[in-house]
Amino acid sequence: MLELRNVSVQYGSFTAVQNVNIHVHEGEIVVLLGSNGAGKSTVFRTISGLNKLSKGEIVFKGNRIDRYSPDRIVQLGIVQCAEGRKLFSRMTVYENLLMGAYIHRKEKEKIKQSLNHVYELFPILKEKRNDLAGALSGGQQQMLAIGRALMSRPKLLLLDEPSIGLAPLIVEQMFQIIKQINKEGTTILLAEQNAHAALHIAHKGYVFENGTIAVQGTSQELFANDNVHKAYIGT
Amino acid sequence: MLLETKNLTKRFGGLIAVNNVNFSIERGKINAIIGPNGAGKSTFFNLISGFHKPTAGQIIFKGEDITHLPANKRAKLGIARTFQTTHLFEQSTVLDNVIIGHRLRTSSTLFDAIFRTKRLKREEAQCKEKAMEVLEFVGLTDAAHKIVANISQEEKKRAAFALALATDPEVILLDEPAAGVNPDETEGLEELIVKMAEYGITVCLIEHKMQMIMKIAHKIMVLNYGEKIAEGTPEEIKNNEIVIQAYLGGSAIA
Amino acid sequence: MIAVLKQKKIAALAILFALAFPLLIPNNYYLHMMTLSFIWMIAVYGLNLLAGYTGYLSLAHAGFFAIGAYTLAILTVKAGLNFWLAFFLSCVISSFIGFLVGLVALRTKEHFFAIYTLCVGYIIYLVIDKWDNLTGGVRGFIGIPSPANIGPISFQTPVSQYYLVLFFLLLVVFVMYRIVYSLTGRTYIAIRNSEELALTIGISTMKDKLVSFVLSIFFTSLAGALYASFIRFLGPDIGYISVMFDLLIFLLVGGIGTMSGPVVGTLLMTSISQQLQFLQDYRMLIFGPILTLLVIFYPRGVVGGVIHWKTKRTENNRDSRVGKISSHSSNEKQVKEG
Amino acid sequence: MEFFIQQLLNGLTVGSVYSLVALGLTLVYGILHIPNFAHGALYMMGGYVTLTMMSKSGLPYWLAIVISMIVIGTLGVLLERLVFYPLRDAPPLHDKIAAIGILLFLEAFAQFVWGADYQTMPTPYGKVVNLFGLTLTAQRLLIITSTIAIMVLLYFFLKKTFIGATIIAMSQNREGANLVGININKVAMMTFMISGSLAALAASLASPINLVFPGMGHLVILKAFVIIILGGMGSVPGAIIGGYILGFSESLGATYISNDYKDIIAFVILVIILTIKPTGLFVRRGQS
Repeated sequence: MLELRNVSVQYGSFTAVQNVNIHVHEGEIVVLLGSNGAGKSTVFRTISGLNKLSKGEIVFKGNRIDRYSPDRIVQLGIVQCAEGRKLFSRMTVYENLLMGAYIHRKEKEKIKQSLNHVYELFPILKEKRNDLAGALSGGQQQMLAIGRALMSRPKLLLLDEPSIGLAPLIVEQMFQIIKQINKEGTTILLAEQNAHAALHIAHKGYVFENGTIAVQGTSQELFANDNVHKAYIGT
Repeated sequence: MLLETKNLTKRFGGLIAVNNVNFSIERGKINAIIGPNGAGKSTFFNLISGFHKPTAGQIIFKGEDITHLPANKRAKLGIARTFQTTHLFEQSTVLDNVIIGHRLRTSSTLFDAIFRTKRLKREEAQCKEKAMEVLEFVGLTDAAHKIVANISQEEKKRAAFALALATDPEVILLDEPAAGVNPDETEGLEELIVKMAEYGITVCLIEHKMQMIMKIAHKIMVLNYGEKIAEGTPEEIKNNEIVIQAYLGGSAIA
Repeated sequence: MIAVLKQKKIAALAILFALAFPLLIPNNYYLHMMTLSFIWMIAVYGLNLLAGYTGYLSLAHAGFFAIGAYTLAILTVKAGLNFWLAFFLSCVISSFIGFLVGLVALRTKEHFFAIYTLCVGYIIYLVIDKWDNLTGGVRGFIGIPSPANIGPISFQTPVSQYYLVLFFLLLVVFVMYRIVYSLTGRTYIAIRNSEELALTIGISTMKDKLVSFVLSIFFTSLAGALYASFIRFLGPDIGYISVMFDLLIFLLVGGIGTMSGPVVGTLLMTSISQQLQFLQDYRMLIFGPILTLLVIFYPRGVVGGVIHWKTKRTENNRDSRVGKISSHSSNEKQVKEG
Repeated sequence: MEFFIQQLLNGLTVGSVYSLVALGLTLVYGILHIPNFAHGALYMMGGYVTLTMMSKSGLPYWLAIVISMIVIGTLGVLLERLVFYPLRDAPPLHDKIAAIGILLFLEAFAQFVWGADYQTMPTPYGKVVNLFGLTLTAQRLLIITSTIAIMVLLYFFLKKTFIGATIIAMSQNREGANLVGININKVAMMTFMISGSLAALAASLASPINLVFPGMGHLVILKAFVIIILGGMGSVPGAIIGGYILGFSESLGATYISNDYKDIIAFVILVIILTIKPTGLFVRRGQS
């Protein structure tokens, strides 16, 4: 479905990502592991068109998309729930969700359905629908960010560190919800530092180190890999 | 102890970022602050270094109340800090960046500059000497004349350390010193931090890389939602149930 | 080191040329234009100290140029003071007003600072324009004396005035040079780079910003006072925003934050102005777009561009040299990083 | 009392014009985070285009205003494309200087085309109306009512339509907006279009009372800056409220203090605000 071929990204003279190959099949959950600054977010930003790549190509459903603008990529069905959430903090929860459905703005019925779906996944958002996004707790903001991304009915959802800053109970909940979203038919590419939890729900993973992929394999393989265990799970 | 906070609290509007924290930085040791993102670590640092004014509580440095001192005066007393992202002047050489770090120990004025007095010459030499000294300490002597824009991320981190060290600090606050640095380079920075402590400079750091903290810290404080939930040696922290729950995540229990 | 020597050589040549200029080109018109350019250069150096080195873009400097000029006019003509005393006082008074403005202005940053100083500049213009008892308002201020004799030296001829202004210019450049290449200058650059970082390394930023602001105004008002005694007629227009923009263009074309930028930019732009004289009031039709295009495509300015090119070249040379000597170790490092 | 109310009405008139100008300025600031120093020049150009449409083409006042709004809006879009867009990643100093360059050019252009003279703009609404015992010219009434009408329209556009909401969304989080599929270039152009049109409208409404001349934008833009600092940079309601506050202060100040110094009032307010709060009033957290 999505394929990154020999992708390199450069910030000035600094190479943030080098020669990365990633393959995501339809219906999968794929996780990118790695510490802060290993290049995961850069890959995400590049897929979404926020960064331009310096080498390689990105192919989505057979079309090269690496020269597309971010809004066009959203229209193709690749939606990112970015690190730092990037909410509209002085809009209400409801307005944020509505903006998420921007590309379907002419289809009122569709928006309504998506809205109900998001409210089902995250009942708290329904409860708080008239509160300002900026007034929500960290966990609620994260849910809103995911909810907003779902409003556009993505085919491929990019989730950048959904567990960051969340209390443990909520982290678990979050991963359950991600699993559910995937079951309902959305392919998911996930970036995480919380390797343990992420590998539990993922089909396969890539471990980033210093801007390149150090290890890759199915979840089981990665679990069994000693180096991965040591470096990213920490026991 | 060298620096102590008493019931330190910071509110932003309705949000309590730091809640009633009592913490002491022990002289000559490596003190670490850990906690999940958004736990209030950075705010705590900003309170100690003078960038935020506390809502309540006190900060005591060597027995002196510094709660209301501005950042630059705290630096003069011997509290240095680094930032998560380095703010170095990219278009200038490493040496030129670091020289200014010793400015606070000099007293030459505009008058000295215009008339190029003996004092200025002496102090300029002194600053340069200090800069070379700290660059050697952090292992950047070879890179002294390189333009900052052309050195690696890790070298930039070292340069930022050097700049902080040039102020002749008693305590140095390091804000995620190893963020954005490769695993093998992290080890180098670890060694450098240990070296600082051995040299007699008290270290206090925020870090996400747990392995590193567990290896080098003498004392750890854990913050969660702005509150101190634990404090102790790495061993104690590793085995603390509350910490495991709050920090390492639900999956760690399972 | 070689680069520094080369710079000194160029500077010495430039000074020699400036000294010989009246002999080389004994034309009163050119002499007049050159003297006027020197005056602008002094003002641009003032702006450069603040905007280029300390990082605060003041839009009030034309106002302070005008304050310097009008104070000299008022003190000599209305108060009847001795010329040189008035000259000195006009710089001091302007600097003091600048000090008061700076106390508030320097608490603000970036946009706020620019907007605030723009407003200050406009207030200065309004006051000069409206307070006609003192300033002559729109009618202008006439009869300002030329510089008084110092001992046997008189400043009645264009040539002597040229040398007088040149003297002040060299003085300002000298002082600028001393400041920029001292701990004080480094302090200013540190503030421009990051005020937050400057604070954490113990720099009392407010104090340093204030000193640089006042000094910058001192230079600019000095230029104003020279202007008053050279042109000997003043209108409120010299405090108007368009003069501010002239100063900015000169600085930007030459290279903001460089030592020789003000000289290069002013000479270049005033000579282009000469070519475009037929446009008169409409020269901004050309200059406005130049300013905008410059910022978009060549923000370093002439001198800044040259310096950038040179540092890049020496950096490359150094790298290749280091590479040859210790190619082994650098290879090793690359492997590690890759 | 009657006199006082008369002054309030004057304040309402002046404040309306200020609010319109400040609205455009604050919208652009919200989207691009640049203080558009050239906004006053757009205002000036708006006055001239309306005047020219009326005098040269003989168009009626209203039609001339509409054309002027379109022309100046398009000019705004051009500036965004040609100048501010290429500078989007440049240091903050650059876009300010570039805006100044545009300002210089437009002023010289106006002087070149229309001359430096002060010109009057005729209006079909010159007669005096009596309203509840108060006398005012129909033009003033027109300024107040049409400004309020435009503000209501703008409110509905921003709050109730998807397209309008994209402006708000982008001003709150640029990347967030991009990531929900909003084309941020289009939004930026649209914002400049609105901003320019509002400036043209303000100038066209105010010109029959004031005059048209190349420097007519100077004071207005400075005051608009004071207003958006007063009301919060980037805030739409702030620009409206701030505009009226300044309008009232000026008309009361002109009556009770001195007519000569009423223009200084704005700057006094600015000095007071920035002395107390160097980052301006109503700075909100979480605005990126």
